[in-house]
Amino acid sequence: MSGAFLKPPFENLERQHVAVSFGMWIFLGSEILLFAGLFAGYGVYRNLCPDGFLAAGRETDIVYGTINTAILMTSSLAIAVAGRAARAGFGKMAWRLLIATIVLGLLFLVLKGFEYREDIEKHLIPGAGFPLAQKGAQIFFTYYWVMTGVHAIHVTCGLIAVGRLAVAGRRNLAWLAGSASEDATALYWHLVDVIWIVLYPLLYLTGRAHG
Amino acid sequence: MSDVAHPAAPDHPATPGSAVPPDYLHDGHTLRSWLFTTDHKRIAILFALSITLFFFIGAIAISVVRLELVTPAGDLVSDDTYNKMFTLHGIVMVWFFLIPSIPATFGNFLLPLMIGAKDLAFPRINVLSWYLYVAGALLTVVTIIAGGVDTGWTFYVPYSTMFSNTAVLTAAMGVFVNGFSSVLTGVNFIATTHVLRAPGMTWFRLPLFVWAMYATSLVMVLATPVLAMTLLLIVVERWFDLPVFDASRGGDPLLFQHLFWFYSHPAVYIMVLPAMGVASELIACFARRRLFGYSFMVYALVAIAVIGFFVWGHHMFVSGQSPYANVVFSFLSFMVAVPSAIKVFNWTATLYRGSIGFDAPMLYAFGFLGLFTIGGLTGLFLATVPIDIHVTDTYFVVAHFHYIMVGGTVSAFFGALHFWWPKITGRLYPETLARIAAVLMFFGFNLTFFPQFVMGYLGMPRRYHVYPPEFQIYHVLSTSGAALLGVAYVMPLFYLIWSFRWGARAGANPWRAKGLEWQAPSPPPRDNFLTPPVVGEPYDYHPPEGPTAAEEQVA
Amino acid sequence: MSAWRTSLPQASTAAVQVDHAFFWVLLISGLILFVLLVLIVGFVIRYRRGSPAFRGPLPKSFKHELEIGWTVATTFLAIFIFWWFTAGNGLPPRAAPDQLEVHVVAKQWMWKTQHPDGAREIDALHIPVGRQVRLVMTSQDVIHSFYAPAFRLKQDVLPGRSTELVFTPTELGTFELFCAEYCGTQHSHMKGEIMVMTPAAYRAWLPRQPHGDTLAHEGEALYARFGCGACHAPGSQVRAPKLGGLYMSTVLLRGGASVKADDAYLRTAILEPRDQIASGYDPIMPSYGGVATASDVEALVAYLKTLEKGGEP
Amino acid sequence: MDERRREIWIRPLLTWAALCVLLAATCALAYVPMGRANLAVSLAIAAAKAGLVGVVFMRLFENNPLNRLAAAAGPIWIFVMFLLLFSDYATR
Repeated sequence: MSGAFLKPPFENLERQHVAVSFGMWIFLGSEILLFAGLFAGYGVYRNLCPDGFLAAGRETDIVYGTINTAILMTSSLAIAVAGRAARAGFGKMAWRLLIATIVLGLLFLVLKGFEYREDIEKHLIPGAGFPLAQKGAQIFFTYYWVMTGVHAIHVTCGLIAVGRLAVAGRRNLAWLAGSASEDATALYWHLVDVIWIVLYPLLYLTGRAHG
Repeated sequence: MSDVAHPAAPDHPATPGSAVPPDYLHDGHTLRSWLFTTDHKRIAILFALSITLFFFIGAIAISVVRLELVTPAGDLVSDDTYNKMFTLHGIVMVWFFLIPSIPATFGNFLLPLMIGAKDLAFPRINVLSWYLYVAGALLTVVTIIAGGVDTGWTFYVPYSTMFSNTAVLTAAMGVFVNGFSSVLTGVNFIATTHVLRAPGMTWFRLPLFVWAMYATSLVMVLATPVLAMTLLLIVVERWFDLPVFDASRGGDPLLFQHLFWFYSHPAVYIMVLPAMGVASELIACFARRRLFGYSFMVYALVAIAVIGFFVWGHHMFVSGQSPYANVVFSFLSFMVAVPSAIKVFNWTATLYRGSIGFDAPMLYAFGFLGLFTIGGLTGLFLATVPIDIHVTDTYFVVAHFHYIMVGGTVSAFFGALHFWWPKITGRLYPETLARIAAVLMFFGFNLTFFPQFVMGYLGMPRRYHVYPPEFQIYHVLSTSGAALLGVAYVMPLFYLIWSFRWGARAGANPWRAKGLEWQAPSPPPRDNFLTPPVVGEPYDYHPPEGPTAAEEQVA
Repeated sequence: MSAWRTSLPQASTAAVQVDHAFFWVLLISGLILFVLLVLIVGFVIRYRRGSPAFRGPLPKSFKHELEIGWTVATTFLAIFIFWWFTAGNGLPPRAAPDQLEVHVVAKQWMWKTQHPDGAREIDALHIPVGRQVRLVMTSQDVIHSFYAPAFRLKQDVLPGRSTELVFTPTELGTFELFCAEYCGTQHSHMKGEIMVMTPAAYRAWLPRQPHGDTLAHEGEALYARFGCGACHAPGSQVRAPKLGGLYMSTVLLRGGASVKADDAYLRTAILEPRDQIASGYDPIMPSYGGVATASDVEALVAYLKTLEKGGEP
Repeated sequence: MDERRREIWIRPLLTWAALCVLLAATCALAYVPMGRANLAVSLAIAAAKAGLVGVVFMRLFENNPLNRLAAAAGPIWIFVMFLLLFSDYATR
């Protein structure tokens, strides 16, 4: 059965698994540095304009932010258990959990959309009509839009990857357990969750205790 | 085993009873078989063709610049055109030639062969990486068609975000997309080196070229995404008018420079580490000598890659960065000089008691050694804060980085091209012509760039369309050197194409070199090796212990 | 073809230092290059293929001692050069008591300078020899760089921030001024001249200038034009901080922090008034970011610096 | 639910519960005025959460050590980046 999952240039399945998960980890390292470019700017400006950042931080919607954090954490749980189930031979359960992951991911994006609409109604887009006057408040919101936007693109890519697993796994439940793709996709999805876990305090918890 | 010539292996040593697989060049002749290939060797060829095209685009741009500078007045092209030309030269040469030059071509072709693997770990990602390069390259072509961009390759804000009215967006997006090509190549190389080494190929038996690729990949994977994000922020500020670096809205233009150089200084090592790997292979082979201090060479490569991340601030000594940060970055910059110096010493020591041949690849390697040394030593001037304050943003800096990136990397690129040409095509190039080109390149290069050190120290600022007439003699020398250099670059184009069709057949190992790639046929078949390669000690050109037969006689 | 430049005047104290450092680093790196060249050429000749030279294995002592030796030596040399030329000279010089402060505003593509008494120049700077000069520079648009090769001085000029150059000219004459940071289409035309004069000639030159106003006077006029007094004047209906004696005093901020009212603070207070709000006042002042140009802000700051305590505007 | 199924669920589910507790804690602590410590606390909790996801969900300690090396690279490089970046901003 292992032959079906083996791809050139590998000669045994175990080596291929090691390569795919290691390759994905290296890629995740690269992804972390992608966000590091944003964290650096956020850190510098938070240091240069603390008041603006604290004031602007209070304007984000903590309810959406917190619910979305919980949703992504739960989806992470779902795909983590899906992998364990697939490897233990519970293909059907693994497949259902993948669907759950997709549903939660979509829910995240939908809520994010509602949140964006609310932000736009509150004129929280830097430029004319922006409600806060403190220096740096507009820059906070630039980072808010870019960070959440880039993250949303990652969620979308993750959803496509998980969707691909679900489609392929539906036809062949054993494939989920044997293919290295499941592991790599799950790692990617977890990273999307980890990034959000870091974004959450930066964007939603900032300035809540002040003013 | 002493230095005895291997009997030249036949092109296709057919084992009885089995059909010989076709070599990779003849494994399918349709366009489709090339564009949808997953063979690392074919992808290397695709990359080689595309970067050659861009090399000539970049060369044409700089020809306009050098011709303009023959006279101190701005009489050949307008200032606007001049600015667009040096910008185009920088963007194309850095991102579409130098960064992929050795890794994406020779790295792609040789890494699996050198470690005894059939292919890279992720062949489909490898071809995706070429398509991303093409996408980025197309955006650059769109930029040129749209009238060009005039920000300089550094895209400094606020000029690029608020003042330039040229095609900054497509240029930045082109570099952004191309960045992912680097990242994917890097991921592929690191994973391949870890998991696909042939049995017996331990870490300290890897050829230094493989180590160099590994160190380069590390930089590609960890530095490139920061550049990608920085360019994205430029797009956000320019296109959506959201404040990021705009000082009038609380932003800090220096933050851009920090983020930009966080990538772009290590990027210099993306360009030069592979060249160091190539030089190590060539010098050991043509000196017929085990590489001196192999393990130090490895540590030095990794040290350069890592310390290279800590020195970016030396590009910003006059930028308004804190003077204390200047001192910190100055110190770290001096530290990165140490492993670079060790490498030069070890190459020199490798020549000791060697048996040195002067084939064209070795001439290029000597060129690399000399030019890289000068480039490296002038780095000491730039790491010294008071001197840097005077010479930064002058032709001194221009000369310094061209000595590293052109003198070093391009010399090594041509050395590699000649050395592995027989492996890639199965043919030998014409030796005499190649030697002439190599020597011409060395002299042309020095004539072009040495005068730039002098005029830089005398105060000639860079990126100047018109300049004080007292500098004219230096510019005339420089331009005439560039003409020689141009001839030296075009010559190989002709004789290599000629040899591809009419050159003598090479055999598997024309140089009697010791790397695993020479155990495969030339050109190699799809799966590289006909029989599993035999792994020995690296650079086993000369016995490490014990006297040779000749010495025993002397005793 | 005109004269060929082969040397650069040493027109400031910094120039002597830089040339001194340059000479020594050149000597050290030249020696290293020379030794390497001798070794490489020597080996190439002696060990060319087919020569009768001895080619046995390396002596045992050769290996590690040599490698460790040159690693340590290179490290020490690098640290030594760093310590010698950067550690001591990397930081800006101390201010002299008779320092001459000149304000420089860069814009695409010209240099505007203004002397303390108001003398203004474009693409030129006259300074007396032997007296320490402090240039306070800012840009109205993109990043420029003030580069005077004869003084071996360079400093980027940034929008929204001021940067400084402190130097002492030591030689009489006319010297080049370049913009060294690429700043757009006519970057290479953004040049000027620095005229170093005797102190007497400088004193004679000053009053003959298209004498604008002193920076502080100009600031006073702007103070009136922008109507700052409507709120900041002592008898005003609106409660706003008093400005007399504000410079270099300690300001209590809302929230308990305190800050020293230096140049940067005053500049921010005009451009971004809601950034740091003085304790006890409402954040009602509008930003003058889009109203006052970079040179206006410099003038206003210069004016505020002249106000004594109690000597309210 | 048989024994094997429970085994699959138990560790991830406990981790998820811990993540939820941490989320509630960080959200509540954000409203407690602690001055500059607010940021430190919320980032420390974020790091703990990220660590839990990494170790349990991403099985960082069950797979080969190579993956841990790759996982460490990102945070280490971010640390260096901030250290040198603030060598400028903190002394300007």
